[in-house]
Amino acid sequence: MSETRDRRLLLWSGAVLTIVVIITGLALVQIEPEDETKINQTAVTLPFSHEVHTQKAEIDCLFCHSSALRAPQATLPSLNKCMICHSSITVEDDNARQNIEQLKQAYENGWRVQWPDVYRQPDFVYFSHRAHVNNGVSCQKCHGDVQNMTLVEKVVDMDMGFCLDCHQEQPEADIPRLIDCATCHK
Amino acid sequence: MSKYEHHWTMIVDLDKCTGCQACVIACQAENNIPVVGEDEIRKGRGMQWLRIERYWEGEYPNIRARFIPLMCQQCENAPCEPVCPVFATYHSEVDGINVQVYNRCIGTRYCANNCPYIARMFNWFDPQFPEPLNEQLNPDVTVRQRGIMEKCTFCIQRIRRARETAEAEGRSIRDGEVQPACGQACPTNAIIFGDLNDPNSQVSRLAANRRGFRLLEELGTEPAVIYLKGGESNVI
Amino acid sequence: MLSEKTAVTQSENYWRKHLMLDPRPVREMNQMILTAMTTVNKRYWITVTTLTLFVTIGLIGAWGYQIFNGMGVAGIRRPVYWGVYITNFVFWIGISHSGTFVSAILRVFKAEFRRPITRASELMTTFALTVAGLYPLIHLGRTWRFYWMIPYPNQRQLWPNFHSPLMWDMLAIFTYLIGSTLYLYLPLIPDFAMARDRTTGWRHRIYRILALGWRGSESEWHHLKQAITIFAFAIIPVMFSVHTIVAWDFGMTMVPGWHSSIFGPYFVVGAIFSGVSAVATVLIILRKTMQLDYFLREEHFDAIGKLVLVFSFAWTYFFFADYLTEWYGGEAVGKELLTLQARGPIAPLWYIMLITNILVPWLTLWNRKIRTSPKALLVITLGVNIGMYIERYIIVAGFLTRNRLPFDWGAYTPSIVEILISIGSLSTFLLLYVLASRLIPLIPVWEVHEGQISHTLRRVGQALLPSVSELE
Amino acid sequence: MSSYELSRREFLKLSGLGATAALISGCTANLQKTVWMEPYVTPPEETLPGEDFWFASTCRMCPAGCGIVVRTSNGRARKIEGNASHPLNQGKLCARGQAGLQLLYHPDRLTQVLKRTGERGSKQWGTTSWEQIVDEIAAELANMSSERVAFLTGRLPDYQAMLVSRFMDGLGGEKPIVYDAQSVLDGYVLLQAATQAMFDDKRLPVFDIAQADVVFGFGANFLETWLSPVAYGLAYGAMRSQSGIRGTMVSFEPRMSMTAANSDRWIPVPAGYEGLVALALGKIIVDERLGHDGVADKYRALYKKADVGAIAEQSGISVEQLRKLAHLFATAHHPIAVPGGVLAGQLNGLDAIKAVTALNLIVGHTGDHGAIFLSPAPPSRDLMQFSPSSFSEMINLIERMKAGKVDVLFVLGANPVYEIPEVLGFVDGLAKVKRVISFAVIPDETTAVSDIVLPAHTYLETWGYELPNPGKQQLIVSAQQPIVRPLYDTRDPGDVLLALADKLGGQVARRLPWPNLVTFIQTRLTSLQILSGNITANDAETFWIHWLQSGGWWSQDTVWESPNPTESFLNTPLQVNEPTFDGDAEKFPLQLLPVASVAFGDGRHASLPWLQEMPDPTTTVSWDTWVEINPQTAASLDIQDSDIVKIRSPYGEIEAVAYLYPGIHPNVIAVPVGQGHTELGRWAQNRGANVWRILSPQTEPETGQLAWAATRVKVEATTKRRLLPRLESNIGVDRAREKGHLPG
Repeated sequence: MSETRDRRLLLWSGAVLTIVVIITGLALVQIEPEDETKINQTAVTLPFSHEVHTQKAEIDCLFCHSSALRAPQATLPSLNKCMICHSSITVEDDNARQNIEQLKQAYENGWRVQWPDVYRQPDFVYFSHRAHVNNGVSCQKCHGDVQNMTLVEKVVDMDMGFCLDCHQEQPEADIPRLIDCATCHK
Repeated sequence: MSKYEHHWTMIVDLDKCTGCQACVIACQAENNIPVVGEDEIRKGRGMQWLRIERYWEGEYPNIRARFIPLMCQQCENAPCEPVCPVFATYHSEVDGINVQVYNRCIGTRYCANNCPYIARMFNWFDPQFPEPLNEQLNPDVTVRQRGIMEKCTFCIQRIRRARETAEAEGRSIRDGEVQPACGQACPTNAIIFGDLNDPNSQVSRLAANRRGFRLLEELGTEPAVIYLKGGESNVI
Repeated sequence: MLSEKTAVTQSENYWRKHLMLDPRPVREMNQMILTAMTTVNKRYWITVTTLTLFVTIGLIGAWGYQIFNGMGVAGIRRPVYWGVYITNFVFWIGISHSGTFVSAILRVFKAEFRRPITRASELMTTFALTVAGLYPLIHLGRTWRFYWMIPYPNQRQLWPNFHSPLMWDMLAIFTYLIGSTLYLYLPLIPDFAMARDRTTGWRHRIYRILALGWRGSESEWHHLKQAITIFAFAIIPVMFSVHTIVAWDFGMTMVPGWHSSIFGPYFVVGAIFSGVSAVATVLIILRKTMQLDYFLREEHFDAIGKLVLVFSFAWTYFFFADYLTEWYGGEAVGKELLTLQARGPIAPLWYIMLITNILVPWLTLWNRKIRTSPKALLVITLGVNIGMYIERYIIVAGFLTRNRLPFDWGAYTPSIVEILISIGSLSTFLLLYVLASRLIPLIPVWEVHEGQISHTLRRVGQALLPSVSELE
Repeated sequence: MSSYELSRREFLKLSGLGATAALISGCTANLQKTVWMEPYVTPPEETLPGEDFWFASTCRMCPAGCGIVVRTSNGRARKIEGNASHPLNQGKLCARGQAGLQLLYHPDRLTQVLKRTGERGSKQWGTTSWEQIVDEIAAELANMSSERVAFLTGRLPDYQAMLVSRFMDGLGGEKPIVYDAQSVLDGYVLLQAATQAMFDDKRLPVFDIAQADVVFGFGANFLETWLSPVAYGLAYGAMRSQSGIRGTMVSFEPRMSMTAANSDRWIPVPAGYEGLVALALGKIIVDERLGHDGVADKYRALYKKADVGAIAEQSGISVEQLRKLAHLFATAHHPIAVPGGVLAGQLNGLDAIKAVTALNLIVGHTGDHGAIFLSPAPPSRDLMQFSPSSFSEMINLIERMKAGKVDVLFVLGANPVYEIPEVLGFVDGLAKVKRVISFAVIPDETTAVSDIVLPAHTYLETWGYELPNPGKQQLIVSAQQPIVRPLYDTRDPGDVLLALADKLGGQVARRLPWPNLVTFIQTRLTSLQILSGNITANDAETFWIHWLQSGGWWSQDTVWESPNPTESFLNTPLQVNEPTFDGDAEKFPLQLLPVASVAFGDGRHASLPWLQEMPDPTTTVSWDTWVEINPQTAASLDIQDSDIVKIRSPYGEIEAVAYLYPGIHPNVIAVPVGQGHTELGRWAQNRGANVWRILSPQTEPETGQLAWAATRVKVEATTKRRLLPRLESNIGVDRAREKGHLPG
């Protein structure tokens, strides 16, 4: 058997093996049908400044996100609620005035304003605003300094570690319940 | 008193169970259990967490059928728990029940093999809910992906809700406030649910019944489901 | 006085039979090995292609299909949650016991016939373990989450469950894989060096790296021998633990038929039984295909045949003990298992197992003629492995069809996907071996040479007797 | 349509419909992420997104009329549960009731008005608007002589039944024909006829099983489908209550139904002999003067013709056993005998029901518990209860159709193409009808051969009321309200009739003067305001709101109306003929017993996947049609489990899979009703066999009711096999029986 032929054969088999490994690897990478939620990056039709509303207008978080006290979801306010103030308030800034005009238009025509999701928990997580807000967890603890943001940005990675860090600092008697999987996983 | 905050217990009165399957559908509706289709059923891959087993006794014409509803027995000494390599199933120190964390499950199916009650169901395929059937899905319960083990949870989402409500109202959970879907539907009231830690609860009273027994008691699994023996009246 | 003629006949007899007494120059032996390694004919190439094809179909095609669609494409179902995959897993772990047993134990006990066959069996260990290690992944419902079984710090603050026999399993298999690979590698170093010195081109480059600069100095030999001895002793308990733990995957449960305290030793003995048989099978094939008649002789088949027979006895003993306990215990479900085997749907398999594992070895292997006939031994040892596969299949897939709730009894037949993956994994093993046979010296020349040096024929009165001197 | 103005406002007010859009991604794990959290433009005051809201309504999955509450969140119905304050079902609900959600969200629902464009039956449809179609139908009706219009319905909810009846009345046509397969299987018409004959009252009797200590069931599968299964299920649970006296139950029927399976003893009576056995038991009680002192003598005349010895021989139950049973029954404190179901399917059904009902009289316990009483009567003409018509009217309709005397046929709530014996030729008759107009939720066999298909609301999308019949010892007017905004362009048939009446004018408009369904229902309720019930309200609006909130109105007082037998009944000896069957006994050796299915009832719910996959309680089979054969019979025919067999009657043949059923009389085979649909959506189509097809069209002589269990058949093995999708392991269950090892 000649040396070259020998070499060719071995190279061949090596190549086949390499391909096998690569394809297997790719297959394994491909199969990631996981549930990581992608944040919907739809353009904001109406820019909303938390800074202006909380600092300048001194509106409390719970005024708009009212069901945070009573329900699992904090909810976004309805246009109705926006119009409580905006039906009468005037602003100097041209930009802002335009936006408010748009808001009024939407309200009058019954259009939907789609706000982008900044935070979202996956399907298998149960999170209750009610339980947290009533037990003295401030909004900022999880959402960051929203009052200083013009547009809300994601400042915390709301993953399991983030939840657990806080849950494990609670009074000892509460910890078993707070770190029980079933408390948050559905 | 047990070491748990609540010791959720289910009583199944076999004398009242008629085998009507109302509980089965109630469970399926509450817990987003998929329908798997004829061929899969034929293979024995039904997903219903709760099934009613029917045994025959005697020979024609002196024949009797016996029904026994079977779901996860929420064993105190659960054989499924230690074998899971990733803690996807564990014993809740709060509720005293056996919890399955779906998203932690990697699908070794070891737990299912080790369950003497064959109470665990496996998602052989991704579940199908053709539109708009998915509108009905219970938002409190996740939809399980293929490769995940699942089982009766004693409707833990209802327990969770009740606890949250009770906490918000500054009281403890009342007897009868939590009812799993099966017990709620059962037309004959054969399924009773409650907290064994509460000595005045209905389950505490029934648990002391002389007809009471636990399934495969000899295995020492100490189930939280207590069956009451069916009637033995000798007519004719 | 011993006549010269008888002496010559006697010694010829010895040479023919015993490799150790039929020394050849090292150079010649080296050349034999190198020739065997570098001879690549058309048939070899066809084999490699076919095996690669099977591997691709089984492990990429079928397994990929299963991952994308769900475990449902396999035949497993409630209540038979484990099927062919776990059977294969146990089987390959069993095969992996061949190497360590033949090599380490025989080395520790200084069984001289081991010398030419250690390498081939150690290779089997490593490759069989590699294949076995695939199965826990293949059988996972969510394969893409397998890394949750690995203990690593994570933000979820979760660890794997060390109470689970599956975790023990994983640790044991990793330990064994690492240990056996090192144990395979150590005695290879002098052979790599030998190959390095006698090859050119890419082979030379590879062997240069693998030989770790071995020069054969006194101190190198000294360290190597010491390391080999340490590993030989260390790997034995690991080997026992691995299959014991695999047995505990079953024994620790409360599944009827699995829940048995005898499962640990039973599985170890079964594993060695099938492993040693597999070694015989492979050696016969190697001898035939690689012209290793000089190194692999009747004496080796004779010895392995005896081992197979002894382990058939041992396995039968455990099998009987397990069976008797179930029968005598009289638990309702246990009796159902016995009925299942004797008269149920798996009865044909059960009887085949009894024939191949007990009847055939017992009836044939006592006979030296049969033992030393490669053809007969090939058939017998293949039979044993088929029987051992059936044994695992009955335990895994058979026993799960019966449980304490008769309403929920089940049936199981492997699906095409399971079969393809099984063929794929068998092909992986064979492919690895076939490729290795042209890359790695399959006979440890230095060990053989060492043996030959220490063996001499000594004249004692009328007879010529072989004698061994300890070199160290 | 003006009727929608109010509804729409109410929807927003009540259901808290968010402007929620569904975005379905391909991956199922993301199914629930489709719930977008979007703000309302105008939020309903009392809703919190993500929180549950519960709406009370009435179940329409079978005619029983149980109260339900439906959980909704984000504007979607999530789960149906029993209404705990509803007296009929007290918070309980059966499997079918809970599966109602799948009717609402069925992917194959009719979504718009369909008008045939191709040949009839070719399923080529065009679409049109409601306004147009109403105009078109009205125009057609206006130019037509009224007797050429026929209206065929199932057992409708009472509000719809009243609208339909007034519509036909106004049109001057024949009364609507009510054919309801479920009621046929229950023996509704026969029960009514029997009460009429015995007590001179048309109301249905109620059997107070709850407080009975001995229950004799004669064919009535009251735990499965019979009349009001949840109410009877509750009663059964109470009867079995072991804190008090544990009631004993004995069932007499040829096939062990689930109800019989729960009895302490099942007595296999040859098909059609149930009434005779009851007669013999009565005879023994009267002769031996068992029961309350002196009561038996009063009924002596009834049993003049009964011959215990002969009956014992015919039924295969020894005289001694009959005596034991009679003693058990008569010496109990509160014995009760329940007729219905399979015995009503025989040609002697009416007499059999009488004989069984008479057992309740002769033991002298007609007191206020553990006895038979009559459903409370509706309080006024505004709230009428509607009963099914006799089958002879159906036959009459088919004759008229065949003779070309019907030009327009409305079909509502029935599926006659599927559920009547094929030999009657309904389809042939239909071919002669010029215009077939069907209302339906899911396309079925009848809509397939219709000209106009009007998509109807499901009961979860519309208003209504219902007077459960049989009821309870309280009068109940159950409320029905929309739970969700209609998913598609569908309408309530009632609203369509109101619109038609509006268009037609004249007498029809006078009979149906209401602008919409809600107004109509509100006018019905006025009579209740003054009665003492669960609602106290001074004005109609408050009453209405409370009525919706609590899921109905029910009287405060309990009414126990013990029936009194008429003289003429008491003086005529009871006589039950031996049963006769259609078909030559030589050629067709077995008797066919169609069985109402716990899952599908009469077959209407075969479209729902939950119910398809629900194991049958006694056989644990799902998704298929099986035939229950006694193992002995099967052995003689060389049939094994899972063999496909041909069931041949004089009128046709079907194929089903053999299930060796140890609880059935060797001369009888049973086939569940409900499969074998050619339409009805993806889950029902082309699956199993339809046993209605091969039934004999014989009718009970007095009432003209279909004798659906009086067909002889022949069972032939084929060479084919099909493994039944069953939950049980028959190997295991048989072993367990052999060895006597039962878990628990």
